[in-house]
Amino acid sequence: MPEITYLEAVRQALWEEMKRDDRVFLLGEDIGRYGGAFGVTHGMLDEFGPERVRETPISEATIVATAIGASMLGMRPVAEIMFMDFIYLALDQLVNQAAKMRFMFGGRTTVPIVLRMPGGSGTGAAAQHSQSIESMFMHFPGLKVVNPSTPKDAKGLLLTAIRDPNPVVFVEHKLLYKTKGQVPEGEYTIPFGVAEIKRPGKDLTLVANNVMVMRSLAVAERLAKEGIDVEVIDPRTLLPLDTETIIESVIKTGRLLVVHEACQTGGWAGEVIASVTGSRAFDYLDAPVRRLAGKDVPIPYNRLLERAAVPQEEDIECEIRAIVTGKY
Amino acid sequence: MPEITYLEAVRQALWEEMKRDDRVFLLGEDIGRYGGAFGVTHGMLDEFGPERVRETPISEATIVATAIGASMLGMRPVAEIMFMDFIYLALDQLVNQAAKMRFMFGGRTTVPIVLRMPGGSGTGAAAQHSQSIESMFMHFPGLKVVNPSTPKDAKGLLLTAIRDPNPVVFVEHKLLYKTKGQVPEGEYTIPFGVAEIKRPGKDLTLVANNVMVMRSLAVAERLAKEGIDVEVIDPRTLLPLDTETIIESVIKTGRLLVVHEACQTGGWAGEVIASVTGSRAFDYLDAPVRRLAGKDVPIPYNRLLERAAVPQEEDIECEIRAIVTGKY
Amino acid sequence: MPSGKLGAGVTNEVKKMVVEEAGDDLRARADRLQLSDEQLVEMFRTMCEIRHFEYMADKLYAMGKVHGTMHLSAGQEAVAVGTARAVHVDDYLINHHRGHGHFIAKGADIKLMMAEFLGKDTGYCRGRGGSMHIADFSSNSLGANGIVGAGIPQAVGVGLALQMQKSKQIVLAIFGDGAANEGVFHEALNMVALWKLPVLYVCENNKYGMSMDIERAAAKLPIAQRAESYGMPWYCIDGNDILTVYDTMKTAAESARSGQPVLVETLTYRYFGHSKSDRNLYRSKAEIEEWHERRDPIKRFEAKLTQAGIMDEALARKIDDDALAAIDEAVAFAEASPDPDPSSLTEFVYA
Amino acid sequence: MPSGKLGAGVTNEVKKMVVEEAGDDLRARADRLQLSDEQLVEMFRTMCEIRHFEYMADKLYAMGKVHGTMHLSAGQEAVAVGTARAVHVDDYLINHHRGHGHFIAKGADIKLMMAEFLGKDTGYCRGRGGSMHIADFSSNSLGANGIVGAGIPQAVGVGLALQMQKSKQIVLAIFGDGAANEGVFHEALNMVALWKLPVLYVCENNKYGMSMDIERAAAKLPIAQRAESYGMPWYCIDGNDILTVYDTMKTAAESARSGQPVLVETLTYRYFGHSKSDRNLYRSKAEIEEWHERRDPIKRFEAKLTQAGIMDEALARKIDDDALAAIDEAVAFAEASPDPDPSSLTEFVYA
Ligand SMILES: Cc1ncc(C[n+]2csc(CCOP(=O)(O)OP(=O)(O)O)c2C)c(N)n1
Ligand SMILES: Cc1ncc(C[n+]2csc(CCOP(=O)(O)OP(=O)(O)O)c2C)c(N)n1
Ligand SMILES: [Mg+2]
Ligand SMILES: [Mg+2]
Repeated sequence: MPEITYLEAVRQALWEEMKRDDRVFLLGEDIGRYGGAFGVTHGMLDEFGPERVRETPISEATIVATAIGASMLGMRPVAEIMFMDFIYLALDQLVNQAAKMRFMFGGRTTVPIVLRMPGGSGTGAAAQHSQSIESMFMHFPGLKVVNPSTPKDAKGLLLTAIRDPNPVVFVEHKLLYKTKGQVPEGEYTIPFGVAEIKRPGKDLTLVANNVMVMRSLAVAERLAKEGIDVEVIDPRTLLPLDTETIIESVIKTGRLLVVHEACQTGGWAGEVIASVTGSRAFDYLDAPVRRLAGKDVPIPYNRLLERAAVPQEEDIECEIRAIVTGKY
Repeated sequence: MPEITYLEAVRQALWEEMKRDDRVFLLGEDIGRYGGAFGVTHGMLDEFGPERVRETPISEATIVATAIGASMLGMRPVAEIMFMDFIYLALDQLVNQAAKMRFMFGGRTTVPIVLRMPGGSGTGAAAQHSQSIESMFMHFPGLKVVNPSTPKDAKGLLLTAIRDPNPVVFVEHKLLYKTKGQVPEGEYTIPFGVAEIKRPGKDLTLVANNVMVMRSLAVAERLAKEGIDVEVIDPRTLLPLDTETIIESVIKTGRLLVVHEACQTGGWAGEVIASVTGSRAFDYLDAPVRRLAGKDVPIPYNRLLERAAVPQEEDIECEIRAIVTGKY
Repeated sequence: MPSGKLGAGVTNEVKKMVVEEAGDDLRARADRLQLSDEQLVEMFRTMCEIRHFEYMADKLYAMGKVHGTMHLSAGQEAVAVGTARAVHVDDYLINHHRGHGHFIAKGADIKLMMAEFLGKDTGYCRGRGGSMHIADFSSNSLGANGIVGAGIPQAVGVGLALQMQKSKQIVLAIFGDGAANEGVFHEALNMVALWKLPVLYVCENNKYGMSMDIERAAAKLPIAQRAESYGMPWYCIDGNDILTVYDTMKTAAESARSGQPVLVETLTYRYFGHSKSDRNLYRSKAEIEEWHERRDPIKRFEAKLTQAGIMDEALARKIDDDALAAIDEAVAFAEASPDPDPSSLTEFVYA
Repeated sequence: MPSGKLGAGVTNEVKKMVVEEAGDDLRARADRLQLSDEQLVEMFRTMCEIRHFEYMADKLYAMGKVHGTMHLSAGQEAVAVGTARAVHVDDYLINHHRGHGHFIAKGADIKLMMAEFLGKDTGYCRGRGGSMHIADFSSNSLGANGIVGAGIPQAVGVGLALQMQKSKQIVLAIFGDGAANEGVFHEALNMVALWKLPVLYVCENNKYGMSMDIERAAAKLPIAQRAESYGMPWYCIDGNDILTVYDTMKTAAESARSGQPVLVETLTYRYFGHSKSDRNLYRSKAEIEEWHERRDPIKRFEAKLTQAGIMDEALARKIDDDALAAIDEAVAFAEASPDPDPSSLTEFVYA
């Protein structure tokens, strides 16, 4: 299998799907010559032209509304929101409109749009360009929320997203763009609602998303040498959320730790924990279920503060040790 | 103590604070002669004049931005968002701006604004006028989230909100406006972050907000006759959240049920449950911790469907029985 | 050439809300517009139907048969019918919260509308949407909206799709004077003008946004002149003179079809309160009567049709009676219809 | 009377981005504007300081000393200085992401700015904000913004507070050509015009919003003509001729102070890429050189000052060297400053 970056995987999915289906088109700010703030769509303007790689004025609400309107006429728009933090400007269109339309209209229409948006800290972009708000979207029925952590998942899930008849929020992470991984030859898709056990283990179930999957796996490998066997699960899609895989794992390990970069209060760890502690897995729990998440602060500019604001490998390691040794 | 409605309690707080502090002013749509969609500000235009009861064009983002700008110059704006669902239009101003400003600017400014907004279903207003999204605001550090269930709490908490130096989201509920309750004579405030045990009990800890407090209390009284003794806790403010009171209660009862109207997935029940199951209370749990929440659907128009979308007394009763009898 | 003025600021008249209807007599005008007597009479009939639908809705509400709110368009019938007849039947419609008239004018089945209004499973939205969210995708009615102004930018997407699909259809997007103050109005008008999309924007200026007099909400009038910021042609016309509406919309629709979007402001008036919570404290009885007496779109059209001998007193009454009968039938159908089954609650959240 | 044209559409010139600077010679003009030689020289000095600050920022970034992004304003110095000198020192400033120049012109301490830029605890925002969020409340600088256009509506609130407090101050709100396409631009301009607030909006049109040429983003130019929708006076001027900027802003500021808000568009150009991620693929070398060679605001001002005998070659060099020295000092201060203590992370979330 060829090795490519997460960024290339996203571009490949867009590229191949635009070749396959001419209803698919891209819209967003600076996605043409500039290639988008992170270069994801670089080269696509020359390949597909300005109609299908449509650059817009700086009008986020209308970018999303444009995708909605076009989708109701059978198009398959994929909009890029340059930074996840900007989606607030378009949230009425996403939540009051796209997410509710099919239901309000009695199932008589669908709104097949995809909104790609990079989230996360680590680049010194400060409070308005670094937030992780994937948890928020889970609270809006009608939406689907995708959040890949590897090139393989990114490509397979994006193809599924574009073909899905519902509005999909596709969350990318800035720090993952340059990470590499193997991707299957040829076309493949990855279904929504199917978590992947990135590393099997028997002592503790660790659920994490995007960058935290990478960090958790690194820690898990280190701890394995000491005989601490951590099972790392990546839900891959937060909505629908594959609670079964997590519950099964907890029944096996008896311990649960959820790790995410998003601020702890109101973060998706709460959803995972409530699903587990309200389930049959409750009787198998040997230890308090814990979460390790971003501090409840806006992301600071300074490098040291920024680093301290979200879980790092050492924090994950320390939290795992505390749980397995029962010390906290 | 005089008995007044929840609506009158909100108006009294606004009225008295505007009398006391001339930096306080109201802004919003149709809050003058019309008195607001629910009549909360009725009569205030005549009392305070159009400068301090300022009606705006239909421009939600700028209503919130106007409050922010004025607050930085020492004013104390209280903005009315006619329906909670409309806040999405102003979320950039509320989250990227108001909530983050103090932090981004190194503590050199404060943004003392209050946004009042009625949420909730039950009036047949359908999907775009009935949502309960108080949980969402908990995920935004820098904000405070208030959610009173009685006239007494509404008045005391609103006074605290207006005097708080931080941006406060003050969530009202349409179905509570006409409910009556006793309110202390004279000025009083209620601190944020202090839950109230609305009914003490020993068999199960039930945490609920706004309308669900009323419904849960009714059910608790009925079940008391059968010897099922439910402790009903109203957090009153979701951010800050008084987890200590809840944890203490669970340590006493060994059982936890969280009830809210907001959609279950991503709802604030997850936050409460994660806080409890990650705490010392874990060792005292005798039963899976459960949540009873709104279905994951937009609010439907039809009366029967609308009723079925959110927890009713019979649902609460049935869930409590299931937990105490261990049958689910 | 439409009788509405292109560009030129009719500000003063608008400020006074006094817009004289075009002088030329009905017959001559109808001939120029190539409208047959049958078509004229059908337009009258549809206006009557809308009027009766709205009064019936109000009545049903008063009878406690409606759970929810509603926004009635009685008084604004000429805008709905004049516009709908000026565009093609397969053109798209993006409607707003005060949209009953536009749906009926576009040919919606009033039975299914009434059923939706009463929240029945036989309604256009299976009882899930109600008055504020009626849609009929089978006839390219893309739905009303409960969020003021939210449909305005969606029209950009519909127009863009039509352009990309090389279609000859246009999209008609309706909104009110108050909606024109939402930010998306600006974003959307800039984009449709920039991309030359087949969009016809119609601003129904009924003088108020809820209780807010337009003069307290907009820094400069008419609303339509805002189109100049984007180099877009605009009209501000008497929205209660159906032929002026028809005439202007014909021209505007053809412009949109050829890739030049247009903004048309129609001056009209709403008879009922804004919604159920309205106590009409912000406007005078005299003003309301003035519009009923001197500017009612149906009375004015009826008078002209009879003057021109196209319709006599008796036919007028019959048409009106038939319209009312049709509404009664719709109510009967709706009331006989079942509620949605609560067990179907979670359907339609996802496709 | 300012040399910029009031109202009248300078569209064509703008489209070609060719705006001739006012002809009259410096001396006469300075006299008319009552600007002393000292003031003129100070303006030149400040422009040099801004220029050096931006080049130093770029250099520090290249040296890997900056963690984060930045938006440099080199090339736009005349707008910042001409505007800042035309308003009162205690007037309020709402800045945007490309705001270094405006802060310096308003009198910010470049040491504290540089410290913030390097994320140090001694910076204006204690290292929490960085380049995009510098604020100095002690001097009524209400802060820059990372969200394009977000400051535009906040100016409504500042203006409203000033009006309610019966203050004689105004608020100056800066934004770019791209920001003018955000919906809040429309909402805010309507409100300041409607409420007659003391707001002076300055649109720095540097021809691009990131990589988006203004002609591909706005349906009609100049941006400033959009003010007519709200009955607001507007100017579109040569933003690289500092006295044209000063002159126009004087008039505009007084108008705002008297309750008539104004929108001024300043035509200028950014020398550096949009931000660190910019590879300048969307504009030609020739275009960039053209602006450097023929329209540089500092060179133009320097030439006039020397022609007019207000400054000689030697003084000019000295001023420039002093400015650079001041920047070096700021860098030294910043580099010697401590990082914030990670244990203080959660401070400042709440008051
Ligand atoms: C975003 C938003 N803000 C406010 C409202 C409440 N509201 C419903 S209709 C209305 C007035 C709209 O005025 P206009 O656009 O003129 O339409 P009209 O009702 O006069 O036909 C308001 C304020 C809403 N539904 N959505
Ligand atoms: C709401 C929002 N959309 C997009 C961006 C990304 N972005 C930052 S600056 C910029 C260009 C702004 O152009 P303009 O307003 O002309 O200012 P300039 O950078 O040219 O000075 C863009 C698109 C952002 N920061 N905020
Ligand atoms: Mg109106
Ligand atoms: Mg620019």
